[in-house]
Amino acid sequence: MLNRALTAATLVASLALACAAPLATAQSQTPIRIGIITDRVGPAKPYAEPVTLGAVFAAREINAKGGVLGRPIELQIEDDQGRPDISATMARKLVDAGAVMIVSLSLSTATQQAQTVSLETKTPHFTPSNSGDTLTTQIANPWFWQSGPLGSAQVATLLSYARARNLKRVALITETSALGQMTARSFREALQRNQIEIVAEEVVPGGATTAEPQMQKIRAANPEALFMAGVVTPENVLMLRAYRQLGLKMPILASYNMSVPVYSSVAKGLLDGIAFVDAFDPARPEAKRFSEAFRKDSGTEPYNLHGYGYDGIYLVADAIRRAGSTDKDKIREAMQATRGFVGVMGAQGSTYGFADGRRTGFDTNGMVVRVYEQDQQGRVVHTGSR
Amino acid sequence: MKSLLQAALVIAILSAIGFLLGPYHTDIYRKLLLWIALALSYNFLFGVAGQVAFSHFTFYGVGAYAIVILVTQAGLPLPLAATAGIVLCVLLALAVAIPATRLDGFYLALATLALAQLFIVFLNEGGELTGGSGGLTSYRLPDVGGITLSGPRYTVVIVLLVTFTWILLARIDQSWFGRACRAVRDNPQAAAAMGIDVARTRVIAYALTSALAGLAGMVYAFVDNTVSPPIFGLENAFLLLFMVIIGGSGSQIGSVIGATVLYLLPFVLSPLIGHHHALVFGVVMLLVILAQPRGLTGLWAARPWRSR
Amino acid sequence: MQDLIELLISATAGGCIYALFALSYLVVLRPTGVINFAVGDWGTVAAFGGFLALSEAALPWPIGMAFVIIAAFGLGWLTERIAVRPLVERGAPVLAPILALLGMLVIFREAVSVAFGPDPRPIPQPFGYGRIEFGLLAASYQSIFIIGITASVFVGAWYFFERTLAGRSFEAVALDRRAAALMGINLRRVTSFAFGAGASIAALAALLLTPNTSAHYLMGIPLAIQGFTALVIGGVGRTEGALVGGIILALAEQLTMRYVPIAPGLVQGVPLLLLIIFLLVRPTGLLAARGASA
Amino acid sequence: MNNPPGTGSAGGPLLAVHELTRRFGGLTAVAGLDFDLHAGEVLGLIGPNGAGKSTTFNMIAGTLAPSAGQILLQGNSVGGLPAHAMAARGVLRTFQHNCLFAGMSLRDNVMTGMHVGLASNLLGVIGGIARVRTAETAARARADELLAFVGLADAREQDVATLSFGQGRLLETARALAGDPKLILFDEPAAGLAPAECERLTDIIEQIAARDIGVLLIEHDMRFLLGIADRVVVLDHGERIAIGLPEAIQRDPAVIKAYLGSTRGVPAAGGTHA
Repeated sequence: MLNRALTAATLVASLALACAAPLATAQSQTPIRIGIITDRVGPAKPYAEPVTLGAVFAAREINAKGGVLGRPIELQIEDDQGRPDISATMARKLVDAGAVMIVSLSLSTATQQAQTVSLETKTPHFTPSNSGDTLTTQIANPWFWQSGPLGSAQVATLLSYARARNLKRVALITETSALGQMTARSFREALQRNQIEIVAEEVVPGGATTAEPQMQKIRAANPEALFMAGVVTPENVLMLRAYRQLGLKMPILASYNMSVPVYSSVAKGLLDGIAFVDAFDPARPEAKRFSEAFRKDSGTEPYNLHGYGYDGIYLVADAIRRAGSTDKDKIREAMQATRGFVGVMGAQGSTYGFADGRRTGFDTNGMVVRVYEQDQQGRVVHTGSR
Repeated sequence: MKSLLQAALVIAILSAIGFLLGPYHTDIYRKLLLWIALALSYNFLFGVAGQVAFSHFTFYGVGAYAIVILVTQAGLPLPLAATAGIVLCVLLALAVAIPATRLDGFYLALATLALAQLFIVFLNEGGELTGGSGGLTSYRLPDVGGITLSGPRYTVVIVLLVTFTWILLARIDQSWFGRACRAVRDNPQAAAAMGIDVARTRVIAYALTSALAGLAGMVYAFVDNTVSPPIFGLENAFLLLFMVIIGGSGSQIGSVIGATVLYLLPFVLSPLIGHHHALVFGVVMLLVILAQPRGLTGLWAARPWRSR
Repeated sequence: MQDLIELLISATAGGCIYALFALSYLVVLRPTGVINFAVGDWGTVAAFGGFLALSEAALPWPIGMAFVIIAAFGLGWLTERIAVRPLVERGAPVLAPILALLGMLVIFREAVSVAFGPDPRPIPQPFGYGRIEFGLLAASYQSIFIIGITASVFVGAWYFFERTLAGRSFEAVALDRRAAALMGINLRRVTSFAFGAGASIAALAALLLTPNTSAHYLMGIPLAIQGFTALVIGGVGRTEGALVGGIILALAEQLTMRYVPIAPGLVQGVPLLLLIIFLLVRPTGLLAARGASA
Repeated sequence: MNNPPGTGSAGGPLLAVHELTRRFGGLTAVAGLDFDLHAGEVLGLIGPNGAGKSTTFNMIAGTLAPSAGQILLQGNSVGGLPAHAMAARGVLRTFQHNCLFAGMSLRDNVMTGMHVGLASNLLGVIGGIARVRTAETAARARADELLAFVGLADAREQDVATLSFGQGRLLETARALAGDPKLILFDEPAAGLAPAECERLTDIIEQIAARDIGVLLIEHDMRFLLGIADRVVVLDHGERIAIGLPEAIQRDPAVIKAYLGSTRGVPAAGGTHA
């Protein structure tokens, strides 16, 4: 029996070694390698795909303008399948391959696990798209930054927008994905801090076929407004449908997930009047320029998710430029020193920056509120969280 | 004596690899070994004892969370925490298996399907205890006997886990208990007529393999020093089932091959064909079963050029 | 009170979806003994078929629906030819086709993801968002539509299995394949028909559901699990077991959601717990097969 | 080996059945059945279809619990014990349709039959202690012996799928013997066998009885049964209508009436043992 074990062991060993084929990296004009971890087959795929496209476009643009420090940027894109353990494996792969920076565009939990690698290997690690509040609080990792719109900033923006309504009693609904849960937690905490009573808090489980029981409870609790923290489209559609079906009338204040354009087709007829947070103001000059350039390049219309990836790569490139070298320590310092970086995302005039040792870079005052007009995302009606 | 020597040799070779590989390949290697450990024990449950259960990753998670919580939050010493974790796995396994294995058919499958989902709900709603959807992180393995087990040394721990699992299951498989399990799988009625207590055999097989999954989970907890709910869900449970099937259910070497092929497939294919690797996975799976329901080891046994 | 009735109707409609998936399992299980976990992904493929027929081509609902259901019959037939027949004819153990169908499940899902991308796609509402309110009665048109269609499918299935010769031949095949062959029943034809019909039923269920949710490439597995659960709750012995099981499951889910006063995240665990307890108390399912006690 | 009825070779009977009754709903399948069986005796149980033979068989094998009455094994009440407990007490059986363990070799099939004798603490197995290894080695040798006894020694490494139906029946017999039986129950052992195979089986059953093991047969093949049984119990509608030597049974008018439902005599016991 141990003979077979021996055979098996040899087999595993030879396969492991076969996969260890070294990555030849010697090139004439050595590019600066930036590693990207994305999700190509897992649950984050619908979001990771456009963000990655935006990142790839940004790298092409930067290289067309002569690159960074006179060297081109090379993106090494790895697929973590939306699985946290593989995300950490991919982070190691990127570090081994000589990436000076890891950019995570996958699930929040995957980014979390990849952080154990960036912390251990002292590699700058950045996510321009994850919005979970806990990424920078659960693990004290000085090598990690986040510039996605945090759940706490989203709810602050919504509350600022609704200040005139003087909300006292509201309902909160979400679904069971990790990010949906994290976002709901941020919402809950902010509402409690503002002494707004949550009279009904509901969860629609993944794969549900209806949200009517949850919406009935909300109807029975009769709140002044409904906060939607869900981030998974089919479940969000169920909520909207039940809202409409049960004849609910209170205003809906939704997380930035509702800014994804797919709702215009899958929730047709259900969207009119919904207020949602967005980090994208189409009227902002930088955003306009980006949209035009992207459209010209790929023939498709970009939206906010593309913008996150685009800004992410520009922000990283900027830090490397200021670091003046590809030394990881210097890049870390330069990342932390980022102030007033202007991207395409955010309200007019808002910038990214990691002031006061913070590692969350989205301008807390830089989000906007937009309202659906029929099935189309309308103009910006409110800016900032003050 | 000879078998002891062979075991030592296997451990030495597998550990030596751990010292030769770079960080990336070490990481793949460690996680592959963990998948192999899981596939071996799941193979015993599914392939040998014939029970369809979806709770293997639940016990993997129970082990992982238990040791982290007991060491970091309850402050127990490591050996005590590990023992308590195993006891917890066995108790939970008995609570599920004693009622569910009285019955034939797919009731265990359904009960464990429900258990697996319930466990994820528990992890997400566990508050401070489980860290909710973000899980637990920022902890370290305490030193064992004054030795810091990190880097390649931790790979040795994983190698020990895999060889322990292999030897234990191989011994059991070739004993009266292994024969009883196979008999129960093939024909419960005939097995009972041989004096085999069918329910008891099923319960022991389920509890034993669940405890082994829990043990593997404890080792996993310190690989990335992070535990979070997505690892322990149904997706991975299905993947594990596929691994055992592809390799050839009922065969230990088949489980090793199945786990190796399916775990490495995306790493090899992803750079070549991008996200289509999941489609290739399905096609490979179908073709292997169509060619030989006993998986890759069955294909090897039935190879046409075989000399008779 | 109106709330309760409204919820009962909507839960019954949800239960009908589960029941149809359970029936899809059952139609295949009866003559072949094969548990086909790919039912959910038959639904996925059909949902995207519905997207093409109803959203893209904008066919009228009855025509588009008929088109998708007929195409799904072909899909089921093809599934059987590819993943089941070669194994059955070689005398492979019954687990082999179950596993091969798991492979088909992955292929269906990934093929849809490659062809349509990761974003959900809309299926139009046959009746808009219309709603009846009449005294205590309150319900959406869609719910009533779902319940009506499901009821007629089950009446048809019941009639087929209990009253027609062809349906009886399903039963005969289930009892003893060799004896059935001796009786002159064409095993191949029965098996092909079972898979075709199973896929058509799954397609119907998907077309009834997706106007509420949207077509999504990951939608299959939850539906397969819920349908399987409904099947086991109801018991595999009787056709109406699938319906009863589906409705009980949906009622348990939705009534606990609505009325059990515990933390919202934990409420979803209650039906799972009930399920485990139910299995312990009543392991053969709610409706035992006739003659099973002898 | 031909012990006269009622006198055991060593004191009381091996198996005694008293007032054994089994009801299914309103239907009484077996009603107040009485008989006993001695070590080394071959007892045949016959009757027309639906007479209650299989029900009786299953109650003694432990797959059905009696509704009333007693089953005594060496004086101890064993009625209602589950099948595996009956096997542990030395009551082993064969199946009408062979129930072999597929995917195992012949030897492993026979070794599975030794479960009761081999089962020990699992920790000993895991630890690979000497006692466990010795027991395994001994069991393997004994399995080979039993395979030789039924004439399958050459095929011992083969998979059971390679066996013919008749060989399967022989393997089942060896497997039942592996459990150190006091009593073996044969469920229609001659069904589906060719005449030569029948003869071979008759021979083996006689040798088994010669080892002081009790044999209970239910059988349709009268020629086979009457040729081998020491005594015969005849059932009809769940009741015993006759018991006695085969020759007497063949002439019993009640048996002729019930069993054949006609005026033709019971076919004479033929074959090798007439």
